[in-house]
Amino acid sequence: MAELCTLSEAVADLVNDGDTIALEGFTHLIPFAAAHEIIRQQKRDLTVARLTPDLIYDQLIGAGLVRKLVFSWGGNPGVGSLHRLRDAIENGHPHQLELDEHSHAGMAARYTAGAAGLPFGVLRAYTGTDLPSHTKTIATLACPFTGEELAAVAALRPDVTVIHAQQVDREGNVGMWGITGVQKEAVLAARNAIVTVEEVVDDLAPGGPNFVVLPSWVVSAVAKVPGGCHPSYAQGYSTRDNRFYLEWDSISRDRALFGEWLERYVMATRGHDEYMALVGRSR
Amino acid sequence: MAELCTLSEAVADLVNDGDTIALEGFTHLIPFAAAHEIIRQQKRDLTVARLTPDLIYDQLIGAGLVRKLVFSWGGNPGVGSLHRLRDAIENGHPHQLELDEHSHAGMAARYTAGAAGLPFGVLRAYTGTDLPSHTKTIATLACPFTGEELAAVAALRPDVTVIHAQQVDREGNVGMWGITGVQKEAVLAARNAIVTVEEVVDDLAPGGPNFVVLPSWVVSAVAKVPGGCHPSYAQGYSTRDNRFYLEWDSISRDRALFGEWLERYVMATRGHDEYMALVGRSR
Amino acid sequence: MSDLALAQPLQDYSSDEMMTVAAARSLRDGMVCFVGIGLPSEAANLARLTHAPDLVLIYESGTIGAKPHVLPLSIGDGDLAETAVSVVSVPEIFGYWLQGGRIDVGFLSAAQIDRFGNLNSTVIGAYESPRTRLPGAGGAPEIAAAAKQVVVMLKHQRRTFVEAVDFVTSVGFGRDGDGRPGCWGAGPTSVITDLCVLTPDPQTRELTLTALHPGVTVEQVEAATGWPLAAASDLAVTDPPTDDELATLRSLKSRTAEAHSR
Amino acid sequence: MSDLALAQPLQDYSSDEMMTVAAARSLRDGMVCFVGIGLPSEAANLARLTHAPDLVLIYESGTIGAKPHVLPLSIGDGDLAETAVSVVSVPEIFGYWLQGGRIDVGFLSAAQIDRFGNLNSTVIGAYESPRTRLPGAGGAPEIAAAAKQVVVMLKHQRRTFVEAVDFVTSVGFGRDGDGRPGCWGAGPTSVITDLCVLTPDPQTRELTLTALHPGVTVEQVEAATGWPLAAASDLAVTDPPTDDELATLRSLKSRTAEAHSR
Repeated sequence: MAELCTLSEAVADLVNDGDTIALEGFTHLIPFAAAHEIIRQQKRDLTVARLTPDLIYDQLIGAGLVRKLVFSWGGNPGVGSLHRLRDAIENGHPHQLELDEHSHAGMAARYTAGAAGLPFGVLRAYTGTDLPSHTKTIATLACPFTGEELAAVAALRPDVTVIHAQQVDREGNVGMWGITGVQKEAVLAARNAIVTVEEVVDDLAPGGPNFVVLPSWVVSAVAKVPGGCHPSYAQGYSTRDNRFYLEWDSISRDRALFGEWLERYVMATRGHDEYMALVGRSR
Repeated sequence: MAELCTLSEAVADLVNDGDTIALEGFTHLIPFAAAHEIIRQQKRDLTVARLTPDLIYDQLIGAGLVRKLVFSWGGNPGVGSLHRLRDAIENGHPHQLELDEHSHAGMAARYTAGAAGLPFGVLRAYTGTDLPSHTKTIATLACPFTGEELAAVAALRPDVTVIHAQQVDREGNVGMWGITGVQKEAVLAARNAIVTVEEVVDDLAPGGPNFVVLPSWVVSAVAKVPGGCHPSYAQGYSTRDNRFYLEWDSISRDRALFGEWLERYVMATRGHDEYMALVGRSR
Repeated sequence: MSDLALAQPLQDYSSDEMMTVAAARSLRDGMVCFVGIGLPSEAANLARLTHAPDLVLIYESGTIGAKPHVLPLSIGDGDLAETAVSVVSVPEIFGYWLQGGRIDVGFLSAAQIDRFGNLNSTVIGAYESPRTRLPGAGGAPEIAAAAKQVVVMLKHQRRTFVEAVDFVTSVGFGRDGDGRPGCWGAGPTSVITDLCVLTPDPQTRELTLTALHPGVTVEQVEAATGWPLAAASDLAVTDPPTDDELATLRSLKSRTAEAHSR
Repeated sequence: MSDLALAQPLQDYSSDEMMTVAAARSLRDGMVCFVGIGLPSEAANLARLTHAPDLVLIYESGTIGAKPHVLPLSIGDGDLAETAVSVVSVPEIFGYWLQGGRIDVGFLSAAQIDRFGNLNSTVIGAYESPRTRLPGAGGAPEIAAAAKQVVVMLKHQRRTFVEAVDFVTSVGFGRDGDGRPGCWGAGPTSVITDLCVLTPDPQTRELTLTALHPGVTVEQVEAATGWPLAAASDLAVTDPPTDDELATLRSLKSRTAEAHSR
């Protein structure tokens, strides 16, 4: 049963050093506030899984908290590179980064298998590519009916999945809409799930297409964090801060600048409200 | 691209003798009108797939049009037996019926594999049961990562899937809500799909939870047939005719009574409007 | 027998009502319950309307957290969708929810059960040439395999409680009681009938008589069981239905009859 | 060159515009197109706003039939969800829609391409010790495998058109041009650059120069290609952009720039 608590409590209670965590959200609803809280609490030696590492993992990697990255596309969407990610892979700064690299289809199948209680997922994927020779969680298997060879990917079961959603009702049921990516699967695949939400409502009410409801009893903790996905967006509540994504390119490109940004906007803020005030997006 | 046409045209154009057809709908939205039209047009030697054969396949089987039944639960929900189905299996009347028998989970995985372009689906199923020794479309396979043994089921790819939905918009996009069962998967697994709808609308508008949209271009033909799911129901448009399900028990139990019912309500009616008027459910 | 029971008039209830009440009591509040139509649905909704208001009912039609106003006649009644917290597809309900290991209790019934809790709902006689063709598996095999525990509800009759089932539709502890290879859940934890409660022996896994409903004798149960029935030494007696349980059950059933006759 | 082209002022457009226009023209109305961000999205939306109003755009974020008002900056812009016929999950878009064989054309780009249309978007240098780490696969490997045909859009440069890609992220016809075992789609049917169009030779599957954009010479293309480039004997010249194509593209891009600067 989902407990309504502060984000700081949820991260302290549920995220441990050495955990495999998935902070999901496909461009939309990326749970940045939770990542910042993980940085504030200096959870270390993390394996972090996400289809698109995005700025959120660029920050975690740059902060030196990540041991291993499980992913499928690591760029700054529409802008360019994730420079902290590249610095880790290309130069081992701030330390070496282990990779478990897939395609989107493979990552989606891995979460789906995890959610469905299966040890692996089957898909037509990776054919003719060099990924299987570098990624241990890819294998092949033959169809028992036709003999055809297909790809298999190992189920992904995070210790903790964190997502940001639009709404939670008084009973703790979570509602989200718009582009919902792999969030349902990532939550159901995980041992524990933390959800940050824009709003607590009496009754869930979809504000757009593709309404997804997660019953209270599959969520471990819910924290009300309006704007908790900035610079990503929550459809019906906020718009994407495209300028932030553009500006990140120069912040992230420079180790010193990144360090200053992290200190000022994350370490020196006591929580998301202070962060939002500082980036000029008070709500 | 979905063409708006009459149900009679859709069945004549798309359903052929010897086809594998799936008329899906899980208690809700069962496409009875389409089955009646298939009977009127005397399409023969059919393989019919459905999780729950329900009255709809009891009628097709009793009408002598079915060679093989692919299914997982063949009862009259809340009432008892499907007597035409039983008569075919127990006594070979009106002729022998070949069975391809699964559990619901297995059938769902078969349609899902078909929709996803895979030759088979993987699941934890059939463990310790006698089903695999009678059903050729069940096999086992080992996880390439853990060695664990799991069930595999062959993909199910109907020649034609038929469903009933609440709405179609002017562009041919189909909208349905409420309990939607395996309909999306059954449509996407099929070579062709026929949809009967309650209403043609300017813009699709969900009248309940779980709104599912099928884009126009995955549907072959759409026919407006209000009440086309009677005695099943369409949430927001009609209620289940429970009395019909109860009365079916005695109609179906007796070969002669069934024959009279079929002649009077299906063969002698020129279409669904006449059927509805006759069963006293004019709309 | 508890104090509560002493306050009740005895035998002011049918053996079927006792069965439903006993099954309802096996559910704790907050449990997640995968429910079939008929007796299981009746018991689960009785529990929800009495001691377990936060029981989560999942029907295989894809309705999660349904709170039906009356008992559904079919697994896909509109009432289930309209009162559910979430409605999902059938592939999802079996994939993410049942197979995903999220079900605390699965309720099952069947036409035959054997001493190791294996269930038959497929066929009486041989599969290829059946004497009686039954509806078949539905969701049962995977409920039996994946629910953390399984509660079986059956009327106690010799033709139902058989030495060997004609077909294993849903596995209990296997034909020879060897266990449940490849299954996630614990299997049948109790079999609740109109006469008694059977539970598997922790060592042998054989169904053993552990509680009699009020007024029922061991001999009656033995006569209705098709194998030599083992009985626990410390045989309990089920508390009879309370006034509240009976009143709630009867009101639910009469509301249901009224609703479905329309 | 068609009559249309003769009516246009020559060179009143950039080579990038020519590339986008040529790619847009490769899409027929009603096609189902799996689109990535950047050049592919620009070309697909230009087609939708000119000759192919019923083009179905699918973005990997799960938006089916999106009709964005401006070019999305990210694959998950709200505009895509709000204008889509249907929005589904990421597992579903890759499972039922791409892998299900429902995509007519997949658009791809990359950092490197070789003569057999194999694409690299993973790494320059060795995988374990890269000179330049690129973003990686995203949806590309399965688009390359499953779309009925693949159109590749790339700026023509010697460091991009290489003898051998450092890493095969998405398969064209294989490192040795041996074919596409296990793939459903036909593979790359054209590579559209800012200089020309290459298409695979029907026999050898090697990318062959088949059309030059107006004003471009074979020598220019050869100089920008890292392998000895085969050229068709009947080399075509691409029709230059029409006024309508140019005006539509420029208006789309200025609306886009304006929207994203907010």
